[in-house]
Amino acid sequence: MKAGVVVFPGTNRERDMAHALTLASGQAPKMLWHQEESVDGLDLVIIPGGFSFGDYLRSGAMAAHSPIMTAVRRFAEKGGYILGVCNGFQILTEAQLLPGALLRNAGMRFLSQDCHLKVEGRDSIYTKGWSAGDVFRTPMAHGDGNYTASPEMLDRLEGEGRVAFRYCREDGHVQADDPHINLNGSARAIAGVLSENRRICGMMPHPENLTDPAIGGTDGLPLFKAIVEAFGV
Amino acid sequence: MKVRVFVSLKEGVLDPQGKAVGHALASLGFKNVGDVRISRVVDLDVAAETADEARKEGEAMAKALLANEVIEDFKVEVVA
Amino acid sequence: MKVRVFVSLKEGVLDPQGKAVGHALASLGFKNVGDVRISRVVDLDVAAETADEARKEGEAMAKALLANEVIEDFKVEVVA
Amino acid sequence: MSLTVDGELARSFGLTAEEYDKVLAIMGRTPSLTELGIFSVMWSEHCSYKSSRKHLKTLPTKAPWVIHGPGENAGVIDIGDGLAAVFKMESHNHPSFIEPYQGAATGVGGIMRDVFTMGARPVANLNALRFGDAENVDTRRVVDGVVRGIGGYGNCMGVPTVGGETNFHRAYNGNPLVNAMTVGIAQKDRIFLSAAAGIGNPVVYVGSKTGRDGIHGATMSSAEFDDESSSKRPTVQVGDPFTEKLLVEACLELMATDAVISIQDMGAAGLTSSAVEMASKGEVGIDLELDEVPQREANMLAYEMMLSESQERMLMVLRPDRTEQARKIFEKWELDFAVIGHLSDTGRITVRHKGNVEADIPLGPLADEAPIYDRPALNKEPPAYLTPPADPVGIEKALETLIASPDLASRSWIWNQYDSTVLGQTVKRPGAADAAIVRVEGTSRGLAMTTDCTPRYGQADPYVGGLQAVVEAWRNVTATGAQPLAMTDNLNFGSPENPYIMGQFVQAIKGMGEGGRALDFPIVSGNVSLYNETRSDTGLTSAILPSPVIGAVGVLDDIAQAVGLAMPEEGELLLVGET
Ligand SMILES: Nc1ncnc2c1ncn2[C@@H]1O[C@H](COP(=O)(O)OP(=O)(O)O)[C@@H](O)[C@H]1O
Repeated sequence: MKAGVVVFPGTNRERDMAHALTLASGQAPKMLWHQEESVDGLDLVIIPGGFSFGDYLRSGAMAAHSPIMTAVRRFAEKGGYILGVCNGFQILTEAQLLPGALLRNAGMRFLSQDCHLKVEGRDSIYTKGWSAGDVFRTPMAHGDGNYTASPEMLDRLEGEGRVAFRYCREDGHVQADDPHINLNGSARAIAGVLSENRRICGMMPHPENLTDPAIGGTDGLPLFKAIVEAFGV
Repeated sequence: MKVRVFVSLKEGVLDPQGKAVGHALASLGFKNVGDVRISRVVDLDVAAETADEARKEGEAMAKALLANEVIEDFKVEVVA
Repeated sequence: MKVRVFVSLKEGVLDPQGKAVGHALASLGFKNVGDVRISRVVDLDVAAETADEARKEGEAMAKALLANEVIEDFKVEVVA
Repeated sequence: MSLTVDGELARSFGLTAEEYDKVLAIMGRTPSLTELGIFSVMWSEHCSYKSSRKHLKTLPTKAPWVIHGPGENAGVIDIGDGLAAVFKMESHNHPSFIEPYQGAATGVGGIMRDVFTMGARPVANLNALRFGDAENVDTRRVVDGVVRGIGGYGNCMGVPTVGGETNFHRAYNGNPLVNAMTVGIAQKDRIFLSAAAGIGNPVVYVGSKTGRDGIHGATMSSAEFDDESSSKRPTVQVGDPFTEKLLVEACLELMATDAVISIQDMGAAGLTSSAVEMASKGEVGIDLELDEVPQREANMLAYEMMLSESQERMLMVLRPDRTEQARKIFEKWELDFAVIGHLSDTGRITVRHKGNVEADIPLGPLADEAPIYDRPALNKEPPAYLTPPADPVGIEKALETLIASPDLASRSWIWNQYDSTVLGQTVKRPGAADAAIVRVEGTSRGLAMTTDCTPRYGQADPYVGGLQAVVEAWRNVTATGAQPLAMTDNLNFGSPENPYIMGQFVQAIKGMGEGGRALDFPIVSGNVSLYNETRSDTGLTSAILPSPVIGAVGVLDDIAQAVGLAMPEEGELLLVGET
């Protein structure tokens, strides 16, 4: 598998992502500086977390216009696989490679804690390490994770099986209007979504931070294992 | 010239900040306050010959970066 | 009544947001842009009898919460 | 600004009459405004440690594993595998009361610069917070802003905030404590120091532009608060964590080359203290050309530029043949880079602006004749031990009261706002163990770290307060299974001009020294924050409780062996030690 991790000024979870990929595949990904103009030859492009350009205007807005995003858009048009986590998810929505937007958390505070996700999306390399309905634990760390989209778009996402992950209780119970379960107030408790062709995935929490038995557990590892399996080591 | 781009959430999009501020005002004892909405104003110095040119530049910048049209509307004014 | 509170950074106070947006606009090819400053507008529905009353309420809210007078200035307008 | 330089102006800059006389003697003439500004900040309590230096010297600072003790930007200890841990704690108490968000944020930014200035990548942040009475309305404002500010800066930098402590007491109404600690990791043979060297070498300014931020912050942090200070408010410094993130990456990239001879961050008293310190330590002179300084505002005076506390700036001396290479690195990170002067052999600092010499001061006397005070210290009789209450309220009620106390309540509301997992090395997050544990990347070893202080012990007996903070920190590190190695400290006290407070200070240091020596636990860096007092409308001053905060670092050889607080499913509960 040839994976590339995009680094913008202000990106700060690129090492975490590289670490998770290395654990899953035995191979370190390529780091891509935001001014590069091509992502050719890669199987998968990952946009990791952080505060690209400080997230000073809207999270992800400035990064979405970086030179590399032109290349990433071309890559997407050719059917390339792209995973955006946290700030990466925000960047993908700002670049309109994924629908919707991420607003300030409902409680107006940064949220750094473990949450539980229910796996829902069908037929994607990002979700097939689990079975539909599985629940896993993962850290989250964001200020703007409150997913929103028009009601029509939300219906469409659900109808097409493009909600990849939802916030839930440890036992799998989903309740969008419960701030203890749906911590950031996301519409329909959506934590991650897929593109129409299911090759682009964006999610807010950080499965990459729970992939190492020495660092708290491996609950997030299935995501990376499945990706590696899809492309071969 | 001074161009002001006014960016606000589209009607119907939930404004978590506005909501939180509304709550906070109520708990500070401001009981007469209803809806609260928060918007962003970007003031730019633009080197342009005419107001019209400045406005066009402002609109282009709003579309390109300053507003996210999925959730936001914008208005451009040439102030001076 | 509709009250609008306009909150901006005091002169001389660093505006990291404006600075970053200025950089980003330049690298998007907007070469005619000089200084960029970002401010906030809070729109409030206030139950008041007179415009004067509404303005007073707006000023009280700005002082109490909406503006941080150590680094920010504010202006209150009764819009309608 | 047309200010006449005289004793009165000197007084308003915080210099006493005797101190101003010394300035006149050194200069042999009336100093210029810029020169007076330089003397006043260099001789402020904050920069000169004039009340504390004599006592700090008594602390244990040596051990075979100590690479650099106090005196550098941060302490450096050997942690094996060719690596070093670099750490320090620093206060931002006064700014955090005036503007809690920015005060705390810039405090975190400042301490991180102290650590990466030495060539270390910051891997963990901690803090120690003291707020006023939890029932006090203003406490809410301060807690909210401080917590947001710490998170806002650290989260954006991508440095996990892994631990800290928080207490409430009415003595901190109007004077909260915000002490921030950063721990970094560096190659032990690639540590960068501030002593300048090489006559003629370029002095280079990098980072953000200079504005009129926080002028006289250093003198203010050495003066007690009164109601006037709200009107005298200096422009508050606004933190820009995005720029600091670029700065750390650019500095570390540059430090991987051989371009840097010496480097110093611009903290309190900005350009003045960094230039003076680099030149004094290197025993060279320094010529500055202020026209070259990147400026954010128009028409700044030399005086303003020399005293500005704009954040996210560094000063370096580079090898002349590497300057262009360095410039390219900073351009890539879109940071300002300017040669603003050269080292000279004159032993003086000269400052030129718009064709005029605005300052010309001999560095020797500026440093050597800085005032040092042996202030009178008195001790109060320690109060008698409390007798247990005659009428116990009953165990259930007692337990309820304890659990409901703000000092014991869960701190998750605070640490859930701090990114504690970024970098992917956090083994024990806040709440998980007595000390936080972060893996040393690429190894199976971990660093254990904690901050501790119990001011009410110090209030009863300052000596015990100092001693207890040290042993508590030592115990917290030990309890995770790690070997405690060294400490940093942040000594927060009231006015040293009050003999009883000076007595608290002296006794607390004695206690800390005693603890450190007994445990082979040296202090390798630290910070002193005095004049933590508020004056009420009636003119009465009240000081905070004596608060000698300790930050400690230890090493754990195998993180798989780390011990946390979670109760295992089975097993026995043992109590060790006397009750
Ligand atoms: N200001 C803070 N920032 C980060 N973590 C904190 C803060 N205050 C407390 N904590 C964390 O909360 C937990 C409990 O704190 P505390 O009650 O002081 O613990 P202890 O008494 O064991 O030192 C610890 O893990 C500590 O690191």
